[in-house]
Amino acid sequence: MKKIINKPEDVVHEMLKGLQDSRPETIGLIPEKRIVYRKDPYLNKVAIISGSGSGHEPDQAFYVGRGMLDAACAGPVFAAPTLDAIVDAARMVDKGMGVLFLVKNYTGDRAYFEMASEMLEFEGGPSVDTVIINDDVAVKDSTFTAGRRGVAGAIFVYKIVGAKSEEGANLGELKGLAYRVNDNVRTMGFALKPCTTPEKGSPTFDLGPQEIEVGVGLHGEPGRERTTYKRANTIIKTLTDAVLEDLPFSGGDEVALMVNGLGGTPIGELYIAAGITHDILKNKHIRVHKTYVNNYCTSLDMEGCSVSLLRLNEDFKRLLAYPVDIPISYF
Amino acid sequence: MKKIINKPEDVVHEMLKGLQDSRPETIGLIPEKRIVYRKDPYLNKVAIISGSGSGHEPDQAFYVGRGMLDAACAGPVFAAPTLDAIVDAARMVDKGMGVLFLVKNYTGDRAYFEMASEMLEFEGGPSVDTVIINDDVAVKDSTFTAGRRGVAGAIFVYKIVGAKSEEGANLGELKGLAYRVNDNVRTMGFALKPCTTPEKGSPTFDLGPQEIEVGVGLHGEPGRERTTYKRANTIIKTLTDAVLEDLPFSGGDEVALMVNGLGGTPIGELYIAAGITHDILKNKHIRVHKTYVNNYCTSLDMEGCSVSLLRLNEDFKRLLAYPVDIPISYF
Amino acid sequence: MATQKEVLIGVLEAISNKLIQAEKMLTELDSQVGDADCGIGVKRGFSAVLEELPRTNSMELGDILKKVGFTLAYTIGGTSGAMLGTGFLEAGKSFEQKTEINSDDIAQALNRANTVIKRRGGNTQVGDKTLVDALEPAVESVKKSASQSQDLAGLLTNAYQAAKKGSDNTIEITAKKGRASYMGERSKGHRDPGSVVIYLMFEAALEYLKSGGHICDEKDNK
Amino acid sequence: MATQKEVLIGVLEAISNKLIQAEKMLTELDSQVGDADCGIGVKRGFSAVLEELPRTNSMELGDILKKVGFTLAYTIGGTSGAMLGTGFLEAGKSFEQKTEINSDDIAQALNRANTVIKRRGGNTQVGDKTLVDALEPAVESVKKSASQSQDLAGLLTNAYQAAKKGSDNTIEITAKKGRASYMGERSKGHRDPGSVVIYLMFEAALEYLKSGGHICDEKDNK
Ligand SMILES: Nc1ncnc2c1ncn2[C@@H]1O[C@H](COP(=O)(O)OP(=O)(O)O)[C@@H](O)[C@H]1O
Ligand SMILES: Nc1ncnc2c1ncn2[C@@H]1O[C@H](COP(=O)(O)OP(=O)(O)O)[C@@H](O)[C@H]1O
Ligand SMILES: [Mg+2]
Ligand SMILES: [Mg+2]
Ligand SMILES: [Mg+2]
Ligand SMILES: [Mg+2]
Repeated sequence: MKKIINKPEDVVHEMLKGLQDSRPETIGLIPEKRIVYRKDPYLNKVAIISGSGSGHEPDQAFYVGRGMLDAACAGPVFAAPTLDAIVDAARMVDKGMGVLFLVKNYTGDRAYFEMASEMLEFEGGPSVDTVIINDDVAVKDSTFTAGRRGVAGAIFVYKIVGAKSEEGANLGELKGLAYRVNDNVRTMGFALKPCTTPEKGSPTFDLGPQEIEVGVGLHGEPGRERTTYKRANTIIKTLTDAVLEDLPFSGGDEVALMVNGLGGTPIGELYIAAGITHDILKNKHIRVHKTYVNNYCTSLDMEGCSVSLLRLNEDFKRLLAYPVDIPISYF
Repeated sequence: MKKIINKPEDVVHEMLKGLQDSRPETIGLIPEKRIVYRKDPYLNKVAIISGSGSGHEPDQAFYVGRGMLDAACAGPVFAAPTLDAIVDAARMVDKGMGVLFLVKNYTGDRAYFEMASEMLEFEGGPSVDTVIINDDVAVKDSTFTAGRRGVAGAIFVYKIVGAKSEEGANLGELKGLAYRVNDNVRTMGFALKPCTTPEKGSPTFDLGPQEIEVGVGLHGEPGRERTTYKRANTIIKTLTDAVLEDLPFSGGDEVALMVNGLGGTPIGELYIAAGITHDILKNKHIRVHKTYVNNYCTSLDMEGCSVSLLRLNEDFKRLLAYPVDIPISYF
Repeated sequence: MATQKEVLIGVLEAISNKLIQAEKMLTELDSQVGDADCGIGVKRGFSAVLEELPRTNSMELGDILKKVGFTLAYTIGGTSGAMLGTGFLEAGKSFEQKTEINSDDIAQALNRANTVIKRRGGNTQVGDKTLVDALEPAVESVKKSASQSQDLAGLLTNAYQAAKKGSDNTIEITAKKGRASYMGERSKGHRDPGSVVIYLMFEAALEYLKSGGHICDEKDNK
Repeated sequence: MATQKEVLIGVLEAISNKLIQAEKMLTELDSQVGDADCGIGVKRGFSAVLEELPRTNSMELGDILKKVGFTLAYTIGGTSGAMLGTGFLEAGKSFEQKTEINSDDIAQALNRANTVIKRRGGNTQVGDKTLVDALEPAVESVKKSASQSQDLAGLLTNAYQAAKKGSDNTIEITAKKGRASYMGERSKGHRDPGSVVIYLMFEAALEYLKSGGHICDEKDNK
């Protein structure tokens, strides 16, 4: 395994240190707890916190800032943030209007956020509420599984809910909004190449030289099927169709499209995928209001991408356009 | 080879199509010539054009827009943009104040831009001038080589010159400014893993499981030395020291730092590198005014990164902060 | 004769060492059905426990277990950390105020741990292919042993065998909870790593006892 | 008896076919010292030439060469495209106004091509490990043959051998121009791909002539 790291167990700390070094004015860090928080003063808003295992960068530490998250709890690579970090973060960023936890649906993350909520209630702390994000359509039969996973659609939830929180909405309103975004977003991804976690040092799953995993999870969990490699038109159509059928989206809908890279796939290939999805949507008379193409929610160095569609309303459109000041940006 | 592509020979066209589909309001495309241009109306400015082989995305088609480039000529993967494209692009975006070509120092690119300039002079066309960017310190003895390569430092040149062009500077002023930026920026990179070009379908060079290429070029050209893999602290110090010694930078300098991913390396690792460089610079009393960490100038799916430092003055600082409206962005 | 506290700490040490050694195997199992980090997380958690244990000498029995629970919940991060953390925490709560415990107390503590773990997992049931598949049979076995006033060696032997058998059962079934459930049918044929953690704990306790770990038997306590 | 134009088109076709077939070998050589695309670019360029050639029947000799030059400069993109494009363009310019050419004209055209290529490359010299290492000796050889009034077969044989030898020389030297120069000493031991393109062109022309490609010999033209 060759990576730009020192000791595997220091990866998360050193990454967060680099983040704070790079954005000293706006980003605070509690290294022992891996809590990343907004340093700029803000008041009269509900605090928005998300957390999950590391390895999905820029999700979510790099989305901390005005217009998005107020704090992020970073777990070890692919492992949930720990109990104490969640509890401390909530106490730290609360401005008296309560805290909303935005949690992607994974058993571990849910369990820790639930434990944290119980502790905050028991020991006294800010009022907290939790919204579980589960936009992944790959896991089909959700009654026989841990349920749909939360994947790249989470970014739309952070973005829209974060913007609304800046407008002063209360905890209940934000919770309702988060559920509405989650209800209107669907995602499916695939992997060309598995990822390698620093501590394991070898790929988390095996994929033959001509195999792909369709519907892969954010941690390399298997998806709908393992199949042979196909050209982009075919793969991207599979993803887009799965997303379209699920909500379902239909002609006349206005959507935001996100083509999300899984970490190891170059931008150029993501734009090839975006072009293919645009054609499919045009054919179905679905209007793309805005296209988001980049690495938004990754799986370390996994190669592949996901396609997300969010059905829009005027409220969503306005909040998507709300300016953000977050560490991940080009200029 | 598994990539999100259809036919290898269609990669560049399909990528640019995806770009235009995704930014229909601001980006125009002439597909046959692979010319990407600004669609928003602008006047009274010198037009800024860059061009080079594709495969370095977001460089440079994704930097076309207000505050940066007015057009980009995309060549085939790793091959210079062709003569006709450069000539047509210059004619297209000129607003009567002339055109500045910003060209990274590669024999092929230089030769085509030179041929294009000759043609425009001969056949009549806008007045053009060219600045060659050569920030790569890896190629040491430049009298015995094609000279230093242009690498990620080019992005600082586009950014600063693009901003200044919006302020109405003339061709001569912009040329001078471009040279000043180039004179104050230095870069060195390394590769953990070579890239695979779509048409070749296999890695462009071989790197053993424990080898790295220090000073690698943007097309997988060899660098200073091939050595054994070392931990991040050691590798990043090698890069940073080479950059520091070259200008040289010294205590009291104020700099912009860019840690640039080569395409296949996740954001998290780039931030580890950024943290290491910050420590080195702090030790030397060099103040980092702003840090840029992302994939700015890549080599397809190559793994690795480069470190660039730009010595700042007040003018550069102001122009770096000038707002841009370019396709590559998160929100 | 060792005190109960010394025994508890000894058992916790034995469990920690055994699970740390199992790192590779657990991660390997997790890479078949999960995200290949179970061993890494368990090792991180129980290494932290090993560091804490020397500082627990002055604590009550229940507080020692709670400390272990919090340590796991604070360090593992993975689902196993939430579940094992919950388990030790609840077991500790069940020992609250007690300075001496007997088999019934052990059965009660394990039962409480199992109940809350199942709730925490989103209503996990035996047959879902999780650590509950090993834990619940072991708990039932301990309850039975306690009601029959079996000695600790016998109690642990039975519990271990029940847990091991429960873990074996996970191989042939389809996961319905946790990360493995995303595989659906494809999860068949692989053993659940969390279930291994459970039987290894009982195995470690048993080995500690057999190795003459100064376990004070029931009679001493009465 | 074929016209000069037919011969020229035939030779260009032969060159194109030969270079297209050399794709893999050229790319392989370029992956040793460059960016592994020389064959890909050359194939793209000469495939485009093959498509253009049927449309050149009505053109002057010089314009045909210019057309080839522009086609290469419009399609290859790599350095080889700029250099070969420049070469054909300048050769074409040198034929301007001519409807019949002789060996001296060929020598002059090649000389002009070589001169401008060297300027375009940033003052490339023999010994820099580029296509100039093959081209310049070939040009010198053609000049000599022309001055000695050798027949076309002899002229081409000598030119091919000179180019081949020049290409062979690139193996042992260190690159000072182009992408390979970044390798410094490490470029030693590898043949320059562009130099292969040059000798293959002469080889193709020679083979075309020998295969009875209806080359009108010198005397016919005088
Ligand atoms: N809903 C659940 N209830 C109880 N135990 C569970 C549940 N989901 C998963 N587990 C246990 O967690 C184990 C995986 O632990 P770990 O690898 O730490 O978690 P993660 O899936 O978060 O990486 C599984 O082997 C299983 O025994
Ligand atoms: N300065 C130069 N002058 C003449 N020929 C050159 C020069 N630099 C490179 N070449 C030729 O170009 C060839 C490489 O062509 P190609 O692979 O298309 O270029 P690139 O390096 O742009 O990918 C080299 O083998 C060499 O013969
Ligand atoms: Mg995990
Ligand atoms: Mg090239
Ligand atoms: Mg796991
Ligand atoms: Mg090349």
